[in-house]
Amino acid sequence: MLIRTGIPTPEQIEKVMPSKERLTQGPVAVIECFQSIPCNPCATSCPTGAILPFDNINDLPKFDENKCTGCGICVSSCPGLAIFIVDETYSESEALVRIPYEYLPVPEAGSVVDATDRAGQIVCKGKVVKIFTSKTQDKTTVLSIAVPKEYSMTVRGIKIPKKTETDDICICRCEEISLEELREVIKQGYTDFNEIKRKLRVGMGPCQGRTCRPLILREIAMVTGRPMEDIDLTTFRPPTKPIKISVIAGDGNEE
Amino acid sequence: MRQKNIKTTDVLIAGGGPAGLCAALAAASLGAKVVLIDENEVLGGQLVKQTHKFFGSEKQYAGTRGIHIKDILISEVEASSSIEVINDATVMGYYTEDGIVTYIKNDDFYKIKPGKVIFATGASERMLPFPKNDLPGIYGAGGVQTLMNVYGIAPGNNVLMIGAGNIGLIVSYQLIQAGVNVQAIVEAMPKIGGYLVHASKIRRAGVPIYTSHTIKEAYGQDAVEGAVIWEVDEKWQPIPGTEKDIKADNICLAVGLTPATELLWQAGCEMKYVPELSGHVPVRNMYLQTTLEDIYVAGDAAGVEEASSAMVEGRLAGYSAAKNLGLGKDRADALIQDALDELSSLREGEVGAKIRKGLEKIIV
Amino acid sequence: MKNKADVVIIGAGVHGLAAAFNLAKKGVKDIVVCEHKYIGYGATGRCAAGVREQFGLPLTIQLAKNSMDVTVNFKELYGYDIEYTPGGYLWLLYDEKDVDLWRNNIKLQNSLGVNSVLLDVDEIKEKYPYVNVKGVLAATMNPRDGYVNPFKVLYAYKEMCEKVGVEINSYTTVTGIRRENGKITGVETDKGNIQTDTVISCAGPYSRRVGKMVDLDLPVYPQRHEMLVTEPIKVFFPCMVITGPWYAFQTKPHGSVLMGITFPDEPLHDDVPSLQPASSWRFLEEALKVAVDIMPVLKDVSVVRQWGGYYDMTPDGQQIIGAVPEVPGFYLSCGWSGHGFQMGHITGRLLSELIVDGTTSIDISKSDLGRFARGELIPEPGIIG
Amino acid sequence: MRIEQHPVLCFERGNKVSFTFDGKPMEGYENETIAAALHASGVKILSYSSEKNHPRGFFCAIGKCSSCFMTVDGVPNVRTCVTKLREGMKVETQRGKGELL
Repeated sequence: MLIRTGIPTPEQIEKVMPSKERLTQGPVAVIECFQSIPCNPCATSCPTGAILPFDNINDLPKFDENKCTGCGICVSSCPGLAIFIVDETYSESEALVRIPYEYLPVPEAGSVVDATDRAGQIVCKGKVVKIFTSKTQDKTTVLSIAVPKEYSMTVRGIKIPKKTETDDICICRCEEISLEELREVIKQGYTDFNEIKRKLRVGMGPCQGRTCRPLILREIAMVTGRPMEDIDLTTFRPPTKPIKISVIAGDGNEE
Repeated sequence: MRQKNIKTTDVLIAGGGPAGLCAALAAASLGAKVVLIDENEVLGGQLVKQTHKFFGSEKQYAGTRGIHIKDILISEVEASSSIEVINDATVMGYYTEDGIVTYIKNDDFYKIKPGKVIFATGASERMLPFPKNDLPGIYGAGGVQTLMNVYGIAPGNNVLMIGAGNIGLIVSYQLIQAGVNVQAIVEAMPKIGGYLVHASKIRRAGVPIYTSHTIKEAYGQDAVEGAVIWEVDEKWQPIPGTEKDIKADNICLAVGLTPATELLWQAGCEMKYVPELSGHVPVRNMYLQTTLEDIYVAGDAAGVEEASSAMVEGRLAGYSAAKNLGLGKDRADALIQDALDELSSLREGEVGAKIRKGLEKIIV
Repeated sequence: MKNKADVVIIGAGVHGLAAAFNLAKKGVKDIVVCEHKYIGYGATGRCAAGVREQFGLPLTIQLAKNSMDVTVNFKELYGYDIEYTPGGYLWLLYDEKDVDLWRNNIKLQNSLGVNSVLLDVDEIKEKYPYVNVKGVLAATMNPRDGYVNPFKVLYAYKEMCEKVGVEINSYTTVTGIRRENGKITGVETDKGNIQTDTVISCAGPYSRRVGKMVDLDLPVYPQRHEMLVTEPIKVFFPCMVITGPWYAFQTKPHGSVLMGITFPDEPLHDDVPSLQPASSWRFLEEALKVAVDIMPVLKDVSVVRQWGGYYDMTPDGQQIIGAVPEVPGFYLSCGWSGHGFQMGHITGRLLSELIVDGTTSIDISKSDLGRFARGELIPEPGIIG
Repeated sequence: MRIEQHPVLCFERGNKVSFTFDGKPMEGYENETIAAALHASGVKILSYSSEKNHPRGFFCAIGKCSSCFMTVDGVPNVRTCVTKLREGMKVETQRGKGELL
């Protein structure tokens, strides 16, 4: 029971679920507010009148799904973070769930996160498609998460995978790239030394790869199974050591 | 400021360590005008830091301490009127399109056009990835040696040494000599890599050597305060439950060297990864001439080896470069043959097997 | 690798990938991109990363403006941050003739919706106090010009392409283009052949090579240009500062300073062995000499790297885009002569329109290959260097 | 932390030099690098990295990494492991990227 566990029951969810038909027509709000408390920003913020004006401030929201455009303004307006937008038309296999988010770190657009249910349990992976932030949202970030369609009514939160201790292992001292970050881009499919350099800036810093090059080479070999001999290094260019501009060009007052 | 004039010389040697010094002497002995550029104030490269007596034979100054071999070589170089030493200077670039080498010294930028170049640029230290490896107090062995043997400053009070190759063993010994407490030596391999006489010296001083152990993590707030080490199995997998906590305010990394070949890459020499030679090295003929005819290589830059063979390689490269400039026709071949013979005898034994295997892959 | 495709694109720089992505968006199904090295190996990955609208020809301005619209809105359009930093290009003018030329350019730019202005010396001093104004008469400035991270652009297109099913083959060298009765029938590569009737060459400095595969003598010649970069410092100048042949600007958010200089005596090549030429000591000396002259405060910064890349130069310094009547099915985007990176977005779109709809939303007929034979060159007065 | 006695080496330290570190007066010797002199006085943190704000100390000792960047006499990004100490130098911990203006 909600009052004991804090988790809405399936029956409660059932009551606020948009109709099947409405779900086929694009994004729509799902208002998971089940307790009468004196609060109405959802209704006052709704630009289309889909959330009907309250007669009494203690009312539960009344919702006209056909008026809802899925704009999402209510998501960041709801002080209880109880409103979500579900779009089951996002793609063949995926639905988009818009979730209010007030934690750090904010995930990066394009990153894959763990999608969680109303109990905070990880149920599947989700891809962060878009991040909405604006002044009017007053720091309530709204995340669009693409999840497998069958989880559109389950996923209500995310967890960013906790960085393991490999995050503390420094590979590139100049650009401060950890083993974790290196492994992440290799996992994304960037296995060419040059691509990794351009993704992470490893080897572009003042030491020009002196310390990180052998470590990265070893990591690429380990992950891809390619022998070290077959892995092309990035090019070596002058100067061999950082050189102050004034050493070559004076200080601008000469000549 | 940049200098307008472009200097010329017969042979330019980048790096004044054992290989570079010997290359300079050899080329000059055949009549070449030599310019030797070195990064440090005092020539000698790693010899400057080597307070122990050398192995090898008389020809490679066996029984003499590295720091004294350096003195001998420097005085010979200084006595030669055809060698110009430019110390405290850094070679910045090799520009293949016109064969010009740039260097800086005293905040001036110079250009030099040599007939032949010998890159005797040595090796750079490897890093080791482990959690918190960028804490202050975690230094490379080169840095520790510089602090200790050049400036007379102890790197810490309690040192944890990572690596039981020759460098790890020698630096540990030097630390003990300097009155620093070495807590332990940790080596991931099941065997001690360096000479066992060095290892025994250190064990006699009461320092434990943990083979098949690796560093799990370092810890400390603003600087290193210690590390946890653990045992690894034969597949390099750590064995949980074997952790040991070692307090140390300095962790010294002596996990190997890799040839310093930036200038050879820049020049466009053909390079190849040869694990037995510790990294990418230039493809060359037996006379140490690379795939670019005016460029030679010697010493650790050609593959990480001992200082004794670096000296002989330096001589070989010096004689070969001079010979190809048309110098010393009457003597060059005999001297080159001597150097080749010396190298083969140094590499003959058990410890030379790896080097021999590596050389087979790289010499064309 | 697919052995059959609707379109094969040669070159995975920004032009090749943008064309592939736009074609896919317009519904073309099988698109294959072949790149002889890795993505962005050529000019895109070595470029100065500037984007601007300040040009002197209506067509170039129009292309630049439309491309800039994509740059500015890239994140909203596609969800990728490409580090677009609108700091403006501050173009320092030292000569009355240049001031007159640019006054006219600005008029033209303004009439086409570009908000460039001419600054007098006092305004320069006030807004850019670290710039040495000795000898400067005026400067142009367009606030929308700026910096974009070329790697972020490349990888954004790569990932978008992959999402819409484009096949990108790295380390795949196109060795020939097959034709029957003059029409293209396929592409030969070192990894196998691909049947297709449509080929787009986005091969940058190697365009001439690709042209030869279909018996075209493309007047597109590789010319080396050089750059250097410093260690990062806290960002203090947001704009690209240009004196004509020399330019410098600071990357955001990273903070390193990029500089380049153009040598008029740098030779044009027929072909080059690789697209990563070495850079010269002369460049290092000359570029830095100007640097401390124009911005003395840079003297304490250290250079960490110099490198070279190739422009794909044409006789009038202008691009060749569009179809080639002599070779049905063969399309070009090349000869950008140094301002190609920023034009990738719009060219990709125009090529997709041309191939799918047969017509383009911007009239590009004047920048066709035929203009060289017709003698109708279109030199651009707003080229750097 | 200076080694006063050594069984093999003897150190010729030259003249004493005064300098300041973050405003505090310090002493070192001529011919010593800034980083070595600081190390001898027990200073291990030379800079803080710009992205992750990690403390950074002496590392490569040959001027080829970015670990020892400090601000010296107002100039940022000075490689203190290869820059010799001079009388009256003002040495400061560098936090993040150097500032020119």
